[in-house]
Amino acid sequence: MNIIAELRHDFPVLSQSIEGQPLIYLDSGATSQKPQCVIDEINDFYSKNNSNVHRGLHSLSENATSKYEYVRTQLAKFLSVNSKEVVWTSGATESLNIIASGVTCDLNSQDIILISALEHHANIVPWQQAAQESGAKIAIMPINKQGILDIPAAIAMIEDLKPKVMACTHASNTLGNINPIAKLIDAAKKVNAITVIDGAQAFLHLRPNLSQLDCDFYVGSAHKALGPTGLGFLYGKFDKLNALSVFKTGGEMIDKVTYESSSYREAPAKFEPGTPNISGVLGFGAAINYLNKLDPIVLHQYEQTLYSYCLNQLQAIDGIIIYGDTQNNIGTISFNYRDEHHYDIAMLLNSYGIALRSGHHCTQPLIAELGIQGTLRVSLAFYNSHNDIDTFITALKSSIKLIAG
Amino acid sequence: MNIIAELRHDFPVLSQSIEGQPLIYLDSGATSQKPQCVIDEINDFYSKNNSNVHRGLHSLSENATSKYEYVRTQLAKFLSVNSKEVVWTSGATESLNIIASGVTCDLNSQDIILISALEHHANIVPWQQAAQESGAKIAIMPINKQGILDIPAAIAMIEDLKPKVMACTHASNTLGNINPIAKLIDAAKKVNAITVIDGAQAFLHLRPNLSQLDCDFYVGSAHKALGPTGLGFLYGKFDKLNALSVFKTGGEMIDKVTYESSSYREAPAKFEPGTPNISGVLGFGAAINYLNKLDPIVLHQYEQTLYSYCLNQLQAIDGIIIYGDTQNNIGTISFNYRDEHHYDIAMLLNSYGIALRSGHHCTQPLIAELGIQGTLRVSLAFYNSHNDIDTFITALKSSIKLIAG
Amino acid sequence: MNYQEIQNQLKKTQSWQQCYREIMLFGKQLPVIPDCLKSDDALIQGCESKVWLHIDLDESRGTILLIGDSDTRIVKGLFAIISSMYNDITLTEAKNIDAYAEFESLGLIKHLSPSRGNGIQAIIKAIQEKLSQW
Amino acid sequence: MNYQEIQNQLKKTQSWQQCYREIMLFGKQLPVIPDCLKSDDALIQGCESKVWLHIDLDESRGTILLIGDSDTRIVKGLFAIISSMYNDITLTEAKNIDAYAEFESLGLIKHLSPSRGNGIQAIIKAIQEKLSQW
Ligand SMILES: Cc1ncc(COP(=O)(O)O)c(C=O)c1O
Ligand SMILES: Cc1ncc(COP(=O)(O)O)c(C=O)c1O
Repeated sequence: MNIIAELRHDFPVLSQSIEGQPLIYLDSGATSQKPQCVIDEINDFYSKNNSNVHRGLHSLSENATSKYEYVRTQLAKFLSVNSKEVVWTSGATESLNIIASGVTCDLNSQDIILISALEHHANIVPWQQAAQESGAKIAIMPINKQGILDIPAAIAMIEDLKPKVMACTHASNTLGNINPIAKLIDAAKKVNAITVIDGAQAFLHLRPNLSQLDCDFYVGSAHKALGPTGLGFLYGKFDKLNALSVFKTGGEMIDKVTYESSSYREAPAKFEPGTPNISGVLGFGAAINYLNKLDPIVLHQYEQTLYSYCLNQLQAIDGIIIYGDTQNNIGTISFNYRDEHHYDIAMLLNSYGIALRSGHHCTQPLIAELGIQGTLRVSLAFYNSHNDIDTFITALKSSIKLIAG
Repeated sequence: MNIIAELRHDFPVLSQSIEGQPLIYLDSGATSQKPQCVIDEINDFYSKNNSNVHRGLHSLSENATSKYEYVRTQLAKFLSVNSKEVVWTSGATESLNIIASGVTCDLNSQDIILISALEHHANIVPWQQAAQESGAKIAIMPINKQGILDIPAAIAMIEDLKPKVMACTHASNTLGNINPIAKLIDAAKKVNAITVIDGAQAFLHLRPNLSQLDCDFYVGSAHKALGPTGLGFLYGKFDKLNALSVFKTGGEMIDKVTYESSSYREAPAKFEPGTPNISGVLGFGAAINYLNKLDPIVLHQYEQTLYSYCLNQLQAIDGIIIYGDTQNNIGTISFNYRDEHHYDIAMLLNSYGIALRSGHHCTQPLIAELGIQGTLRVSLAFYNSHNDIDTFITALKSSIKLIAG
Repeated sequence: MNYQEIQNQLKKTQSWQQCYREIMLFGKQLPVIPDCLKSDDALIQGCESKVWLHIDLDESRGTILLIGDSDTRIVKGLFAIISSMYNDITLTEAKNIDAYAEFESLGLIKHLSPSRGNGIQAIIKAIQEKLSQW
Repeated sequence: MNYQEIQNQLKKTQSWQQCYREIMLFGKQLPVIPDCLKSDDALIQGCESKVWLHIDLDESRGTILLIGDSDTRIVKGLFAIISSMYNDITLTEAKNIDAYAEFESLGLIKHLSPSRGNGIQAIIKAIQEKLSQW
């Protein structure tokens, strides 16, 4: 545990203050903080190696290209897949758009797109677009009152509806629930559904092994996993990935262009037109490096300990309502206090230096399903400490008192 | 001029070496170098303010959001437009895709999309996609043998064909030609064409005043204008911009999402789903700040002096063939030496520390039109010096000797 | 409560918490508005919290009347502050109010940040637009 | 020119320029190939420069035969180096050649970088694939 406590010092933001008080950052689900090595890597790139990639014969460009492509192999290794199956995107949102728009031409009005009731808008709206263009229908795998995916019902839906696409989040950004996606993927594969997993929240906490999970597509965002903003990834089994129709077009992704027509290169190049987010990729490489040096089991245990510690203290406060699955959770707690508006509590907490998120968390359908307006959300990462939670709980109690008073 | 010579020191990469020799960076057309203030801004964001935008009530997020939105107004001011007409994208390539895909539903098989023979693949392939989906036809405004747009012919085409879209680059990335786009825009507006200008190369050198140019759309990339990678912009006249169909969908761009359907927000939000490239935007803000402090006329004169200096010396070498418009040029020279392959010369130049680009520069149709395989391309920026050019010319002469020997 | 009193109250606060407490108290003192006034067309766009706003001109007295509510305590309190600025003054005086500057001088300008999504900016804008029509 | 000689020549070079000069000279010593062998199906994919490659097995002697050309001097020279590695050796020996390691030891590994787009990597891969079929 002491080693983990040291890790905190790798994250310079964590020594900042808010409103004159030490910052307690409990909003890692929105974006994670970045270790110094990531910041240094970006700095280094722009100070020493800045150059475009895949374009120049000169050494600067060659260096940048080698590093850029090396990070692709790093991420592929982290996910246990092949590097030509990894596409760089501008974020999980773009990755999901590439998939949904890429399969649209294979959908028709008889087809079902099956998603869960826990999805982020990024895994809903692109499918609505696909449905609208193709005539396919969207069906929803239901949750229970607590906000937990009803697995028997979900599997029955997969078997009965035989969806063409089954898209589900690995972990819920709002509730933290870890979905048993292996079961869903297995069932979906039996009916030949294309399986799409949104790993935006799970990637950092669960380090998925995609060759084991065996899904067709898996997406994530670098900024939620210690990396820079403006970068995400799209993993796809090579044949399925390469079969997607192109999303954006332009330079670098083409083979030959004449005025009449163009031919495209193979994946991943096919999906990476134009100048990519080079510093983003290099920074993410440093983040993966950083993660590779830490024992995932130790980190996971620590995060779970923090989570339980926070959960127990919250549960002990009279009037606190907690949503979601508290057994299988990445360390995210959504809650409300009686029927107080989340906005007021979030504002008061901010005055104590506590940064957490409030609202619908880009999951309006889920929030509506739970019959509420929104929640307050604590989302933890391994760089949080027990002291963070103590400070938060004290501030929460004071805020409640202020409101009640 | 002395003040300009000092500016060079703001760019840390320029003091690097290649193959043991001082780096001479003549590849700014591929990507510009970044001044220290841009690097510092990114560093600061990740070290002090890192947070997601538009999502949190907490101070960190509020700071990040204010800064992020402030840069939008900065860029809008730089372009002399309204800030709600500026969309952040992942690059000029994405900007052009958003436009082309966004107007596709308004095109039909009677329509003509008119582009020039000088376009970058990013301003060709998205239109081919639009043409393929809508049945519209692409027509090409021709160039003469030297590679200069034939303006009378282009205007005649606009008047005769009455294109639905007229898309043209402000400056050619391969040849450096500055196209007289004001004339083209005027002609195109008379026939009610949608006018799209690719400013990826022009933005830094020409600082376009868009309220004067009065085009409907104008795009650029931050990384080509002292800013970070992974960021671009799309300007559109508000009504035309807002009328484009959405490109990517997801969080933040929506107003209301139910399982059944979603409603979108107005531009620019409508085109910015998901977490944006926040550090990219902030870094670009620092770049714009930096540019704002420099007198554009002085910079332009200096760049033109450098350009002439380089051009004259190149022209004095027996066997050098130069393409493009040498009267109206942003400071980019494409050339070959006799029938030697550009690859060999680029490799040799690299061994002397000279970084320039060779090949088709993502303009295969232009290169084919010129009847060649590719070119060597010097692209200058204000941070280059006369010494850079002297070193380059000496290295070029030695390379030619090596090849001939 | 008039605006002068509000200014005095806020000046006395020594921490953000005290300040919020006062703001929430201002909100509590607003008259309770009937549910029928909380209609969708009275909703202010662009707020994470809900804000309902009605603006009327009391033609006989030449003053304006603001009726509003929010589902959050803080925004309701902030609305109470705005409302007090416009209370019992003439239309011309109302048009001259620079609510942003007032919030600035109250030390509350942060609450106008669009990212806070609380709609204070939208409320002020709506009032100013309405005033300009009279 | 055999591979041993090439190694010796390159070892003597003291600058990149000298090294390139040697490489280009190796290329010049390659036999000129007839235009009909520069066909599209002999083109190696993924090169900015053009590289044509033919690989044959001399069944009587049990050795392999490489015929190739490029429109650039340097790539042609690099091909000459590869070709010399495979000259006059048995199929088994050929299969055991680690061309990457050889380029590494020649100090030329940078030329295998995919971003250089010169197709050296593609040439080596094509040869290895062909060999594995025999
Ligand atoms: C004229 C022109 N248009 C578009 C682009 C595409 O820009 P990006 O690669 O930054 O998307 C470029 C970049 O090379 C360019 O030079
Ligand atoms: C579960 C989930 N999916 C997708 C996204 C979208 O990620 P991004 O905004 O980085 O594109 C998020 C981010 O909030 C998320 O939590």
